Amino acid sequence: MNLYKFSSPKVFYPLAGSIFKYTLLPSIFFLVVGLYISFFLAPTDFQQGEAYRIIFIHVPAAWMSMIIYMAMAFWNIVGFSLKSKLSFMMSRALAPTGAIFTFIALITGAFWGRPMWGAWWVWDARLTSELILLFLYIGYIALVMSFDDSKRGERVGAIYSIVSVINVPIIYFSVIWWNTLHQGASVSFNKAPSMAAMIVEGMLVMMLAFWTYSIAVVMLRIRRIIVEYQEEMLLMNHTTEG
Amino acid sequence: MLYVQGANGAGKTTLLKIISGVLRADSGEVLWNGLNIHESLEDYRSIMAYINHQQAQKDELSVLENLEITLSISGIFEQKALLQDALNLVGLSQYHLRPFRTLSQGQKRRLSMARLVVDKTRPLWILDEPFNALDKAGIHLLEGFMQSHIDAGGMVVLTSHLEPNFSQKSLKVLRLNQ
Amino acid sequence: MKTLKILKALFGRELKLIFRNQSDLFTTFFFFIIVCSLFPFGVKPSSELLPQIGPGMIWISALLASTVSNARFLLSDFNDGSLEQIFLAPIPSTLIIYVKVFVQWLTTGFPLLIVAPILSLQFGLKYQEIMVLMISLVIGTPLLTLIGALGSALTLGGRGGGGLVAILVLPLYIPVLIFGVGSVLSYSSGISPETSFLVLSAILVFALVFLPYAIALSIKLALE
Amino acid sequence: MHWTSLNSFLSMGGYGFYVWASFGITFLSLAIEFLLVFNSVRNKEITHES
Repeated sequence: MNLYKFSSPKVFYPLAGSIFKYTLLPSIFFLVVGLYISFFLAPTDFQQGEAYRIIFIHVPAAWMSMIIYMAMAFWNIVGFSLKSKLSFMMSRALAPTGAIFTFIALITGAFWGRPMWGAWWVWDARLTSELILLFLYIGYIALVMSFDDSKRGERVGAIYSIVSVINVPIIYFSVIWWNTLHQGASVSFNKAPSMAAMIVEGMLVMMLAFWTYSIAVVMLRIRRIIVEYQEEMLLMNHTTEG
Repeated sequence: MLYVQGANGAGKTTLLKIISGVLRADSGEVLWNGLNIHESLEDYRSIMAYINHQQAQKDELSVLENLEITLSISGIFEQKALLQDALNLVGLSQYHLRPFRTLSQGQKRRLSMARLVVDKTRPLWILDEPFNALDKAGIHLLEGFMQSHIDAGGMVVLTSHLEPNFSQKSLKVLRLNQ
Repeated sequence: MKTLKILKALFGRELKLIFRNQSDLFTTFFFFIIVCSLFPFGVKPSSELLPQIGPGMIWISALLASTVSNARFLLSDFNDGSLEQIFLAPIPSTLIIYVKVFVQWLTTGFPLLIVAPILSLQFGLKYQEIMVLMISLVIGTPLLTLIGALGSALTLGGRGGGGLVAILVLPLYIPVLIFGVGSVLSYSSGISPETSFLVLSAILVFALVFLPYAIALSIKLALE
Repeated sequence: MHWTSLNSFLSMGGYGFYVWASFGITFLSLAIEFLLVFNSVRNKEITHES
């Protein structure tokens, strides 16, 4: 089978439509199962009580936010090395969804932190990295949008995404180092309570739900990007005639 | 001499950018002596001069400084006297110490011509709308420079709205349509 | 040989332009001093608190000053077309970046190093702390210039403007800020600042090797 | 099943506000994102066909 065939936006357009159809229902299914596990099967935690149930969305959302940013950088590297338009579009389609998961991870982190530590926000490595990640997403999206020529915007954004993805682990470790320096609040998400198998399963199912949801919505968005691209080309040909 | 003509937006400037190696073509390649120019871009750049419709001169610097800097960045180091000669030739002899911003549009354009006078050792000239903003005398002068460059075995690629006014034997006109 | 001569000419050009346009030179310099002097008004200027927050305030002022100056780093050359002519020079484009970034650091980063010790006195830092802060600034300010140059290159030809450069660049500055301030804080609490210096230097080397390619690529995209 | 009544389920051992706010914001933002994208795609496709 020739995979290159799908790297053309026009060919990919109908494929994106069918991927959307085949991921939307599974995502709803996983969501229902995930919610059922998080509220009915997972036991109450001895230390944190019921508030810990927030991690069933917090942790998968945080994973998604990181994975999507890495996936964007991956597609952009593919885009530059194979000179494929579609890869850059893929990255652009991923960005808003990644930003939303980052936002969710931050909000749920605050809602978890408030009853657990008595503070809405602590400057621990993971929350801080999530915050910076949100800034990076916003930077990428704003950068791409600042160009009228979407092809150029995607490429310029790609450079930013590749450079800044290296920055995420650096920030993560520098905040850890920074916190050891202050010897301050040493509470962190790393000290998770004894994780029952059911809790891990719940998070994994939620993760699957978020994955399939992301694929579905990204496929939808890439269809819009492809249509917009076609419109842009038409418009350009039109203005040059006049 | 390749004389590129076409309506606004037909892709004249894009073509020149591709030829000069600023832009890579979506498909196809530009060959110089049988080699893709992107293979040895630095060599290619030292045999061609590309002047686009922007002035590419700094307002803060004097005319002579601008000329000297433009040339030395493109790899040509000449004595000041020779640069002054070139300025005399394009009619800017009185202006060499004036800041660039005080020149008129036509005079600014003439400064780009002065660059070509010194640059004549480079076989390939790529000129985007070189006649813009020039008066009749200026156009005549520039045509003269190009003709003698061609006669000396050089090449010129240019875009213009004007009708070509050169000896037919070395002239090729390319019309770009949609 | 020819390459060197071209680079020298480019270096001379950049310096000449900056000294003809002295307002740019002074803006960054005084912006840094003014921002630094504003911070004590935002907190209780007590002799216990100021030495603690001093290094952070000086570093943050340096970040902001760098953002302000780098927003316009490549813009005027881009707008009048001379950036294109410079990139047509028969030399590798990363060398051009090195020269331009070096001059940019020399005229916007280096002046900060001169006033930083005086400003540190305003915050009541001790002599050794000032030394540590200076070393961190010497390693850190070239990094700020490099990252800022990337921000400037990325936004060429878009509708973003200076605000967008700040949004892009400030998050990337954070590790520099953390280790820059961390060096002084760790020294004050009795830990050797060596770790921070090493990490900062490692990031600097990494950035020096890879960022010029990213900057050159962004500029090429803008020139298309 | 460790919930004795609907009320105990809703109160989440006293953490009801935090838990329900988290889940609520999450699914609200995902639903809004989905609807926005879905509508924009449908609008695009309709204008494209006509």
